[in-house]
Amino acid sequence: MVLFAGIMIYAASDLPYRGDPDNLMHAEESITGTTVMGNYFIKNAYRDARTPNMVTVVLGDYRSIDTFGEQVVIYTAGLITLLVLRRSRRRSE
Amino acid sequence: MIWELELVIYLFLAVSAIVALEVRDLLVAVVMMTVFSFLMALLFVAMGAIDVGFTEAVIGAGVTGILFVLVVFQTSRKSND
Amino acid sequence: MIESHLPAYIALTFVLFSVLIPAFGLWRSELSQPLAVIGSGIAAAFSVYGFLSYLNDGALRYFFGGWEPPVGIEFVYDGLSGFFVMVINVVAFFVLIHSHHIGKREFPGKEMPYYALAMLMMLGFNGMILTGDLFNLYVFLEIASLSGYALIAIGEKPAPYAAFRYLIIGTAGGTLYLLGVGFMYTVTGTLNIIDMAAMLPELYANNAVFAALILMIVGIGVKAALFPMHGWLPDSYTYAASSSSALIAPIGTKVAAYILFRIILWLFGIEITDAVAPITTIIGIFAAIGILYGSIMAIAQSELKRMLAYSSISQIGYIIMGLSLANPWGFAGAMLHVLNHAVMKACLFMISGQMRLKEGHSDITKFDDSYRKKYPWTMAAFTIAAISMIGLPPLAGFFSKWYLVLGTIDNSNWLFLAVILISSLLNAVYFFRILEKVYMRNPFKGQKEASDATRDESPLSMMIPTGILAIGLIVIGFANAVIVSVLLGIYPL
Amino acid sequence: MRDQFQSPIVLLGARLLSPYIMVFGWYVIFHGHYSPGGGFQGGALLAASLLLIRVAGGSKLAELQIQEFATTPLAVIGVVIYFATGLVAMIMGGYFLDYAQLPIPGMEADWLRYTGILIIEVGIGLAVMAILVMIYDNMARGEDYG
Amino acid sequence: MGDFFMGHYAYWFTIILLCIGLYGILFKKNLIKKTIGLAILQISVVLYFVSVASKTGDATVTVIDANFPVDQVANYLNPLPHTLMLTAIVVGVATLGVAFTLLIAIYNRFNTLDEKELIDKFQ
Repeated sequence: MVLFAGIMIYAASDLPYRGDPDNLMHAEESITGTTVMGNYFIKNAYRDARTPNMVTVVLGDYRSIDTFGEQVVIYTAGLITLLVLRRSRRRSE
Repeated sequence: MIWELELVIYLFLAVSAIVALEVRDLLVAVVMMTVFSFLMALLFVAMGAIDVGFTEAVIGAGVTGILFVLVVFQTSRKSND
Repeated sequence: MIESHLPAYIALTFVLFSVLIPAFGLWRSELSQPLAVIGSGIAAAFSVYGFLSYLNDGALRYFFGGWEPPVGIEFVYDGLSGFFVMVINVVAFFVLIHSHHIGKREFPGKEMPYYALAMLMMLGFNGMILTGDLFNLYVFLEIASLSGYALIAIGEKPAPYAAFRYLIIGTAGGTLYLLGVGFMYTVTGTLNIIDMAAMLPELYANNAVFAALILMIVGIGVKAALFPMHGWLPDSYTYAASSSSALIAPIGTKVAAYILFRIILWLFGIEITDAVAPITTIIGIFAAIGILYGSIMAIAQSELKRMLAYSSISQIGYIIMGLSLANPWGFAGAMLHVLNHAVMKACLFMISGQMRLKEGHSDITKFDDSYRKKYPWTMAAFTIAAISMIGLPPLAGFFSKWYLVLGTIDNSNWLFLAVILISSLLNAVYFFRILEKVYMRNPFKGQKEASDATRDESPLSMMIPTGILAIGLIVIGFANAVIVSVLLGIYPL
Repeated sequence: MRDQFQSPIVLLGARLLSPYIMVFGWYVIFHGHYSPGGGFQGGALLAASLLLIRVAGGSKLAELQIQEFATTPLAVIGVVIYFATGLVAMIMGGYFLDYAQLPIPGMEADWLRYTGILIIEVGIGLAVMAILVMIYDNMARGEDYG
Repeated sequence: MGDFFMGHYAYWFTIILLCIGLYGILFKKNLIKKTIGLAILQISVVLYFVSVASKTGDATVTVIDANFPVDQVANYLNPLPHTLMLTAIVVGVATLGVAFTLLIAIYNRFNTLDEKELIDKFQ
């Protein structure tokens, strides 16, 4: 655990300043020239889906397979309670 | 980003997390866990993530709290550490 | 048309059947198992077809929602993912056929959620392999591991406790992985693997990247049962129902190993991985310790399933060792060993399930030579799989170890070479112990004579999958040159 | 939950509060485009309104509201809504979950996406509600082992 | 130095919370305590993601307002980590549900939730 704390502090010492708008994740263009996701979403969310809430657009459209997986996770959890705790009564018995 | 507010919430978060882990009565631990979730939701809103704060308040503090209480009632309430 | 949608079809088949099974299962519970077999059969057919068309046409990228990769999420169907998807789907198909009678005996009345969760677990594993997005990988990882915990929790009396320990360790690992993804996202600003791999050479001096690498390796290593993080595995595999352990043992750790391959070789690349500290060497040393530890612990066990579980720890060590060698021969050996070990372990766990069905136990000390008369075909399949596990030619297990040995010689890494040879001897010790009990005359007095026993073979629905996998081992052994030539084409450097 | 003594005041409060939470849950689902919220939060609120009655009034009263065997089909329906939306888009010639390909006449691509997001949010809401209630029910009845 | 502190104090507190959660997982013997530690660990990771999404200056929440043009991205917070964390929270709840299910099953069979007693009952 001390090791874990050490690694974390080591990592945090080199993370970019929090909230710095010049951060790479907030930048206009990445160092290899591809689109940066965060800004693309801010600029195009309303144009693409006519929805003011960007989080909803990202959740429901751009990264919809994530959301689908999330729904499947919840569905899995429900089935697990069914599997571990319940035993269906057979009619034949 | 009101950093004084955030600092206060951080301190409360740490305290409630330690209390939730150290207290012997599990029901108290569960209540402290709910307090932890709610403070966390407050912190998310203070950081501007209203969606995440809303979700954390509803799911983390609400539904998880109910399920935690249910588990404590279904099993034992005492803890040895 | 069908080729361009293939990655999505493979995953969506499992979603479709995981929804269909509850829909039909509420009405007639006994339909669940055939539906699961059909679902995994379709997916296996898709994945075999996909791998063949990959050999002709090359890699394929599938954009969900029609958004281009840095913005949207993609599925990448290249050689490595195609190979893994093919292996796990085909093995799962046979295991699900085999589970018909086990299901009736070990978890009666729970078929519907059981097979739905088996489908969901396969969805998770396929998604983990195919996805090209780090956060999406986390989501699929959680699907697969949640259903894995549930499948383990079904079984003997201590099974839920074993599953709970796995849950705590596995979820902590998943959370550490997510933290690693967070570091990577903060530094690079993207989540797509291909996009990120292009950026990393300019950022490799960053501390956060190094910490993210360690967090990811630890998080995934928990799932892969890499040596110091293997504590959950023996209990889980021993207490779980036989069909669960037959389904999870060949597939689960392999998929985690795949993620390690993907992260180290494709995302970071060897140079960046070793830039700050010699990560690959450290992983290799842990893998070597794991190989020896697993083999020695397996000798000490008297329960067949627990012995196989420890043997799994040792075999996953071979695969990770092939990764740490980081040369084409080691890579090919590791890939071939993924295929072999999936088939061998599935075969062996299926046989232990048959023993539990017929005898009511799988305790090695109670094995005697009457088994040879009672279950001739089962024991023949067991012999083939065991010999292949030890690594005698011309069976499949020999060739993967051979290529690993070539890899160590190529790196002139004599320590690993010695480890591979020693562990082969240890493997021989613990498998020949069983073979001796079954085929030699029993030295104890008062035991049943072999001639007394009548033939009492397992049902056909169990015998056919086991037999096919055992024959498959021989075929892989003879066809190894072809497979390796394909695998060498996948190697990224 | 084990037999606790029942307090009429708590039950009255829960019964008074529950419909409003439910209405708010539906509002959150359908208004997720314009304000924070969406399928998960709305579904969790719906589930909370049902769980409130279950906690306060015990399982007998709750059976009147939504019966236990109904939760699994509801969950399946929720997943199917999402899955079918994606599949229809795929059959119409797009990628999976490409809402711009949905076969609704007279709509531009952006409004189609708007509609598609709404459909899947309803699916998510249903599934989350049904499953949280299902988890509670199964846990409250304990395990029938042995 | 003050600049460095302002840029990093959120990370340090997140690390403290992560360590508290990890301590609960590793050293607590009661299984419900372990579950609480797991929940703390998960929520702390969410906190990390949310704190890196923030921007200094007058950036507002992620709902588009006509007063703030979307052309200037500094007007809005980064929506992507928020979205990811919605998913992660729900995944965390699903994990906790499964953990509770297993806890009830364990208590039903062994009548205890203490790790030492459980290991004693195995032998």
